Amino acid sequence: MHTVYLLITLALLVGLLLILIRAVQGPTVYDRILAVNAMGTKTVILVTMLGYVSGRWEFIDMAIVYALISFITTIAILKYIEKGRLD
Amino acid sequence: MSTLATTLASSVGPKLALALAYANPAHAPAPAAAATDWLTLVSTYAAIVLLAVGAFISLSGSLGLVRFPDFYARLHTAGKTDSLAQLCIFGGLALIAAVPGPDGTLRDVDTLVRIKLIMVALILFFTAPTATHAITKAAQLDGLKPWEKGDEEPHE
Amino acid sequence: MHDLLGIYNYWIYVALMMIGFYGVIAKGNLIKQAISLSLFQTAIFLFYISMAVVDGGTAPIWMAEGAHKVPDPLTNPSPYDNPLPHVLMLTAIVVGVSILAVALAIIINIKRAYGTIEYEEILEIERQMAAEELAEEAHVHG
Amino acid sequence: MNEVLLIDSFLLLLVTITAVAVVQTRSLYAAAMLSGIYSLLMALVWVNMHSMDVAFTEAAVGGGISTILLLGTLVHTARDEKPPKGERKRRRRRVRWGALVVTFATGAALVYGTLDMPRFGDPSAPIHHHRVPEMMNQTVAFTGHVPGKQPVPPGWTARADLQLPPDLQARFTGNRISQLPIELAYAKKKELEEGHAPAAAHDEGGHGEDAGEHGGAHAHPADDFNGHVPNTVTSLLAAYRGYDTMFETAVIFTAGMSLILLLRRRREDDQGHATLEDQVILRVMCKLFIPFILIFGLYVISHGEIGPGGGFQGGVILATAFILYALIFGRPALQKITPQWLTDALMAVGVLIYAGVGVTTMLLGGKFLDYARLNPLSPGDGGPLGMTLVEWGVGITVCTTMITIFNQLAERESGSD
Repeated sequence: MHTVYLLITLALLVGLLLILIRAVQGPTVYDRILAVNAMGTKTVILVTMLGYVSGRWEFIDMAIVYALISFITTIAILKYIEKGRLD
Repeated sequence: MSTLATTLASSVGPKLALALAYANPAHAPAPAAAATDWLTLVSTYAAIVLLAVGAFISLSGSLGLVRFPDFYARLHTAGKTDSLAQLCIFGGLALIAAVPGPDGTLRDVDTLVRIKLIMVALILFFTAPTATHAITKAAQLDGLKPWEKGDEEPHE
Repeated sequence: MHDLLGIYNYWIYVALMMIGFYGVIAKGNLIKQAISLSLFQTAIFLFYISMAVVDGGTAPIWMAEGAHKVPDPLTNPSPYDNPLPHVLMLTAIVVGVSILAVALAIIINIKRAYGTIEYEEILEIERQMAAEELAEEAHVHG
Repeated sequence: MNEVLLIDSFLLLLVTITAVAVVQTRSLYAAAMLSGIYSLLMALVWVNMHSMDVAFTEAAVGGGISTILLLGTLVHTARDEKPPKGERKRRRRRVRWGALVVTFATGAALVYGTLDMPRFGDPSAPIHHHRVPEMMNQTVAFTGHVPGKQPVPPGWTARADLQLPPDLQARFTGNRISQLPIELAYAKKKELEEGHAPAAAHDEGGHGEDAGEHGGAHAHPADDFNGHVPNTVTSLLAAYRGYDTMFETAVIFTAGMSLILLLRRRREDDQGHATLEDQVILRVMCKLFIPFILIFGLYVISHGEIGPGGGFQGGVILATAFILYALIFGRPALQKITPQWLTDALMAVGVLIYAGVGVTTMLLGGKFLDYARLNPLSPGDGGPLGMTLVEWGVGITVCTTMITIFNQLAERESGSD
């Protein structure tokens, strides 16, 4: 089982690298936002997987925080783009 | 160079042995008799299948994010595959009965952990499509045109 | 070779820190400098946290069932990672965001005062102002 | 190569790419987003290094708050970095050679310094051997090599019928009581560990002088730091480094104050505020999620001594709920539920709660932040109570300071476009 977790973690990490390429490359702003958003989802999964790899599932609390926070960041970026202000 | 080889061998060896021990759930050092019953076995294999499917979907989605020609196409790969992949992976993890702890002994997974896993899956299931929807709406209001066949690669 | 395998990740931290350092000293934009400063900070956090890692260790939260193996006091003092760097860095992160916030507030005020956040332009404006002041003074006295 | 190092190498590769991109990009706005990604990756690195609390903080602070703060600043300033003068004509990216040389020289010096470092994960590194084992053992005392709460020592129940804490009573009657329950507990523990009887008998009402020799009445046990909770990070944070954490909270409070002084305008601008209320899906989702985020933040604050989490993390999570509300419904709506006077006051109240716990323990006869005094009848139970109170203080300050910082940075200058 441990190997399975490790392999899946590595696969997700490769996915992270691909998303990062898109985030760095652009070309439009929206591609970057999309990459940030996808990165957030991947990170949530990865945190949980890392918890299982190291045998401590207390990490799951952190996954919840990531899920909530990355959503808020996306909303803030969108509001900045759409309205040009945050207040 | 030989030092490196010895280091690698000595550090990989025990881990490898451990990994092999857990590769087959039936051979894992079970803490209780219940761990070897058929329900645990079936759920473990189902979990492995779900995890593998989830990882594959997630990886293919990431690949699409790089390969697809324009923003709207990339949106499809990122949004849809991520939702399905996270459902598969969290579902798979929730099926697992016991996890090898840091010292190698199996720890039984709490019900609370399962509930939290399902909670994370639900949160992502709601927030990720909402975010994708908002991004699309913003892009469309901004006047970003979809790419059509024959167009050049879009540039900033 | 064995040593190199053990310490190469410190070099990555040095590289990260130097990327932040380059941003601070080479970039003229104040916001860019603030972001680079936080990169620099994170490299330091990384350095501390990586010192806390013990081979085969786990997160320093006691496991409820106490199933973890008892440490061998000679080789491995604890089955858990060292919590002290974690504590130091935890507060440092929150203080770091406070510093970032104050820096950004100062940048906003600079923008209000000078109309720009480019370091070189601010220097230019300062120089002009000083020159005007000198001219004024010469006019009054002379 | 173990799995920690394997995943670590991969993540550090990603982190380095992101860092280069952050410094390289001309668009400040892309830099802000990339720094958000950088924080997410960094938090993953910390998860991989088993540093749960730091990852928690980084996720909440780096991924959430600082990106929002950077965006709030970009509203007031330019969206792009201006290219240096020479570059405008030639359209080529100019490298500053002087800066590059300085950077490489510093980097080389630092790399030379790392050659003396212990290897990554080396258990025999000095950092793991000086004082830390004692602290780990005291966090949840070992009894017979099994971590768990220390059993109540025999003899202390005789004192349970006392109306006042022994020290306070001693203060009224003038008799110094040498052996408090907590000290008895430590003496008993020492006895168990060393395997022989303590040097002196625990005579009640004995003189302080002779008790001091074996770590008795006046002195704490040599390595006492009063932590008896499962999460060692919280234990060190609130007890061993209790003063330090208090002043870190004060630093955050000061940051909030300086933002008010730097940016607050007396007259609120009366221009319209931007809301996202017209987007039905966003509005409904946020209404669904804000209560959940609030509850989760409260859970994280009050759960800090048992699992990952604590005042800093929980406070930031609470603040993000309010910020989300402001993003969707506009800042006036936020001002209605948390008026400025309330957040301003609560910023100070949090620090005062922290200091108040310390003063209370002093009034109960202990030292500043000596949590064991909070429950004089049971040696180990004061710690969790005191730490939870302290975490609440930290959480209140952090939450309200973050709301204030957001408010001040998002506030628009009246008269600008």
